[in-house]
Amino acid sequence: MLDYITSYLNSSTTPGQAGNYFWATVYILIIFAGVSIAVMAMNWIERKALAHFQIRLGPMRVGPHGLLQPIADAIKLLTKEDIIPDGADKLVFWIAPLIILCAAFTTYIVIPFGPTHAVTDLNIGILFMLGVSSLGVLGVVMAGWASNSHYPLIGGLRSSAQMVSYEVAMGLAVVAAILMSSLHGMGFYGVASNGSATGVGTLSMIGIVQAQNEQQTWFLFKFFPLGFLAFGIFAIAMVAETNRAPFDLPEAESELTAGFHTEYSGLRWSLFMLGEYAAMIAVSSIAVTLWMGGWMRPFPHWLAGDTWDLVFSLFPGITFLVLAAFAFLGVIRMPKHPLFKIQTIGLAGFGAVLGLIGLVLLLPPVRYRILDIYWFSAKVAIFMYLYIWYRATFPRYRFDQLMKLGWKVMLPLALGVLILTAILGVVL
Amino acid sequence: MTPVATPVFFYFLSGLAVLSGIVVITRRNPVHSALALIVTLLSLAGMYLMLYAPFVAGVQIILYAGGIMVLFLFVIMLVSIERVEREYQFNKQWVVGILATFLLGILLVLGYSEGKRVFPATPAALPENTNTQQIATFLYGNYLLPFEIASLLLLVAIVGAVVMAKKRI
Amino acid sequence: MVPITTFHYLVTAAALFVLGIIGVLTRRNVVIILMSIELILNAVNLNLVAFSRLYGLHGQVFAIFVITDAAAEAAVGLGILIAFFRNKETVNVDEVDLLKW
Amino acid sequence: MNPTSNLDLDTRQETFLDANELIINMGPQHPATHGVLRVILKLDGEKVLGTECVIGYLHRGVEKIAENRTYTMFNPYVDRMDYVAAVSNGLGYCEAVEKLLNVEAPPRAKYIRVILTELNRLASHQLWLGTHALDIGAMTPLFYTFRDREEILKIFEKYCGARLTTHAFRIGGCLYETYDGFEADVKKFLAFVPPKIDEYEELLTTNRIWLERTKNVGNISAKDAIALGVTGPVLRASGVKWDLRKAQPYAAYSDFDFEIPTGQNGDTYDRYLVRLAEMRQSLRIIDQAVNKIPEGPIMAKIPKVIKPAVGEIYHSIEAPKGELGYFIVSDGSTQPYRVRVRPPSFVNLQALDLMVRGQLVADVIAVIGTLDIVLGEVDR
Repeated sequence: MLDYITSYLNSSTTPGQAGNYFWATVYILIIFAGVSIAVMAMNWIERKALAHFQIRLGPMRVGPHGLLQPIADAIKLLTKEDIIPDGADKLVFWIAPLIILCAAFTTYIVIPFGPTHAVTDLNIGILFMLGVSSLGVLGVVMAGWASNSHYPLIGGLRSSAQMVSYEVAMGLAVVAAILMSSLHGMGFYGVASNGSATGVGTLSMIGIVQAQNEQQTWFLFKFFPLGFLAFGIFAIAMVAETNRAPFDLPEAESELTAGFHTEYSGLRWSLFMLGEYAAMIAVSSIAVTLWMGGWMRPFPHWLAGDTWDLVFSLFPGITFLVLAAFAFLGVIRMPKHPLFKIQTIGLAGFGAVLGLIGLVLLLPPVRYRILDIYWFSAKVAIFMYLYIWYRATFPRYRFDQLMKLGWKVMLPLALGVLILTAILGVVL
Repeated sequence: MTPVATPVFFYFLSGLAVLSGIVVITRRNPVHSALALIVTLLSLAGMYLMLYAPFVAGVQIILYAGGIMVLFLFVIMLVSIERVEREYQFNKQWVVGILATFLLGILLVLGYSEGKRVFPATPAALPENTNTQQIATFLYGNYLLPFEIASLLLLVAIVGAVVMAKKRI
Repeated sequence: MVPITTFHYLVTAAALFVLGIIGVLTRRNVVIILMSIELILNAVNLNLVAFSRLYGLHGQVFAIFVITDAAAEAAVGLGILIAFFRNKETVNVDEVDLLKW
Repeated sequence: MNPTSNLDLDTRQETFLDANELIINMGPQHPATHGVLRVILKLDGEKVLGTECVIGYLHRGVEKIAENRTYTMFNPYVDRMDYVAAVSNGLGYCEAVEKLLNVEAPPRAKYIRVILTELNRLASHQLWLGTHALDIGAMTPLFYTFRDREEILKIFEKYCGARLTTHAFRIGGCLYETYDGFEADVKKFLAFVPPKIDEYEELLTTNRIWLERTKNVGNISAKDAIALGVTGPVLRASGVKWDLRKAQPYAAYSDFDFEIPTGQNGDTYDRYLVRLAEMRQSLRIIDQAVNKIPEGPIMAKIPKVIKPAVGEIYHSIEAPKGELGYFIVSDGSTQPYRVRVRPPSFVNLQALDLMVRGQLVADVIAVIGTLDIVLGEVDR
């Protein structure tokens, strides 16, 4: 058993490619659990961060600093009465949240958390991701239609138009990144001057990260303004794609009450939320993979060498230790009152668990094993924070302005970036 | 990587495709038809993967399931379907239509089963890993003119759709 | 189990093709007729891709062209449908009895 | 109630895709209608073809109640009309009755009234800004404005014990002398708030999305505004320099030096700027008032039983939302024969249809927000 695991850990390919179904299943389960936990954590962090943007405290009652709030929310949502409106189309109403959820979770099978840490490495990886994530539109449209109510219908129509329009700009930005993966000082595409395969672009997610590794740059900085522009277009389009502020028109609370999920409640509503947050993480993962070097640590070439490897490998453990320190700081700042005893103990226990994880992550075999996953998650976390930041700062776009931005600004810009990238790739 | 348990997946996917194809043409409610059509499209994408055509599968998912079907759903929502749903769903020649079509189907199957002798027994070696590159070479090499014509067709379709749908431009 | 050959794919494609033609010939609702046309095109695509397994990639390239055509066809078809609905308040194809209005 | 009376539904207009027109009920239960306003929208896709406001969901018959209460007893009721600017309501009513009685409040009382009323104008505008921004999707300003409004409410609470429906003034002056440290509190507030107003501006004024959402949205020309009887910041944003505090000074407003901010285009953005400028002007007035507040009595000599002579009076003040007028008819008894309130929100709400026709659903929300209506006042 142990031999089997260690032999697997030393393999150099993803389980899907190796045809190793056992490990692929394990990976799928791990990803499913991990994403669910990440969504819950994101829920808590978003509420806390948003509260602190807005000079509030956010959840404080359930558990120390509201740490158990997501769990309490989940229990509340699961035990709520499941209402299907009388005039609704029951079948479609029932299927819509499942479509959104499946679309969001299916994308994860090609996300590379590390060179071998992906369920599989499809050679159409990025195409697959864009395609499957675009299926989420169907769920939104169906939810809006099936509710048989005006506000959800408008929400559904809005979001379908929005997601379809922004997919175009998003796709073009992605194509720019794919082009960059082929441009390695090679003249024309596919014609490698030295006969190696590096002149060929790739659609595989792992391949794109490896191309960034080979070219010793994140695509964010490739052809300086171009990579940046393409990334910017993608970063804006992905916010629109996931219906988050400032592009949250489909669920604009002040206009359409709640948009396409107005009539949903309880479990089904929570499925929508789960799908939305999972989709946020998924598109952020695409952005990280395409432009920010995926699982690579910062400066893998500039700060190369054993010393730097050691320094960077300490990051995961230190992160957890810092988190634990914050938890213990919270313990110290807890009111010294018998009422807060259980909360204080709970927070201390939480801090101890975090600290323990941090210490485990500092052990040599573990810390090298965990490195790629850590850096990937850290980069995704930046995007998650940006999502919260946008939400706290921006007003909401109006529908026609959103369309104007999508078609008249982003699309020409993305086309220009794509053409310039192609030209530069041939010239340079 | 070679497909595994091909028969199981093939029968599953083809069964799903055909069953939901039947649902498409029998439902009273167009939205249910559209749902079934999406299932058909996705199972066809699965079959393309089994046929070593991953790029076509990806395009199928993006364009068909994510694009065209959204267009369909959009239009179904714009036209009110309540009245149509209550009307008789089939036209008057449905018996003749079904008979003729079944004859056509039998003809097709007969043709294929005869053709089995003509088809090469061993499949051509399709390099799966460079599938996308090879399609690109074909598209921008051998098929460059058809490719340009297709783009022209799309342009015409865009203009046409706008002209049709909007009374005053 | 019998190994899956090209013939199996072709029969599936034929079944979808037949279903699509039945839809086109018998239904009154234009939306469903358009969907049936999509079924037919998909059956053709499956045929093309199945043959490309035997004869090389040309079939797949052609399948991509067919998908492009399907997109154009859906756009124009649905445009006509909207124009039709606007004038006649119906989507039944046997009520299309005017060439010009 | 015929919900679609003036919405000529049969005329089919040239519309996007000529899809079916949609009739949508916005409210009375809707997060962005500021209470229980019900707006029936006739939509073409997203475009508004017409609106109709259905009001009365918060009707409490305030004017009728007045006929069965003595003048003094009715005083607290007016606080419940525009509950976010209760002090202004009280001021208008007290001054109207004083005019009817031919008495005048003593100068110190007038100064206290000005300070509290202007503080209330600030509070009202802050509440407006927060909710308006929230309607347009900016969540954060709401919490900022509530934080700062809290300071005003604290002053109110210290002064008269109530935070929202203050009942601060009595007929003939004020009941309460200022508490110890009132002036210090107000001065502290004066120093505290200007940077906060800059903070709101930082979040919104130059925000591109905010500009796009508010510029050229809900335009109303000066001519239309005057024709509809629109008053207050909405009128001033259209370029009409009309402020009752200057035009027919009441309380102690003639003693102070302040400006009337106006806009040019009469769009939502101008109304936003005008209100922000008004907040600054209010601070100026408070600053002057608190610095030269005279000593003296705070209550005029009025009879124990208020029995005005037969007659009628119309007195109006510049409430935060516009002209708030009281028309009181006295039959010589202890109870008014008739009280009619001219609420600014009610009159301003008339402009809604004109302002949103041809715009989008999202603009309806922005315009309802920018009109700054309070349903308690609209329905009374």
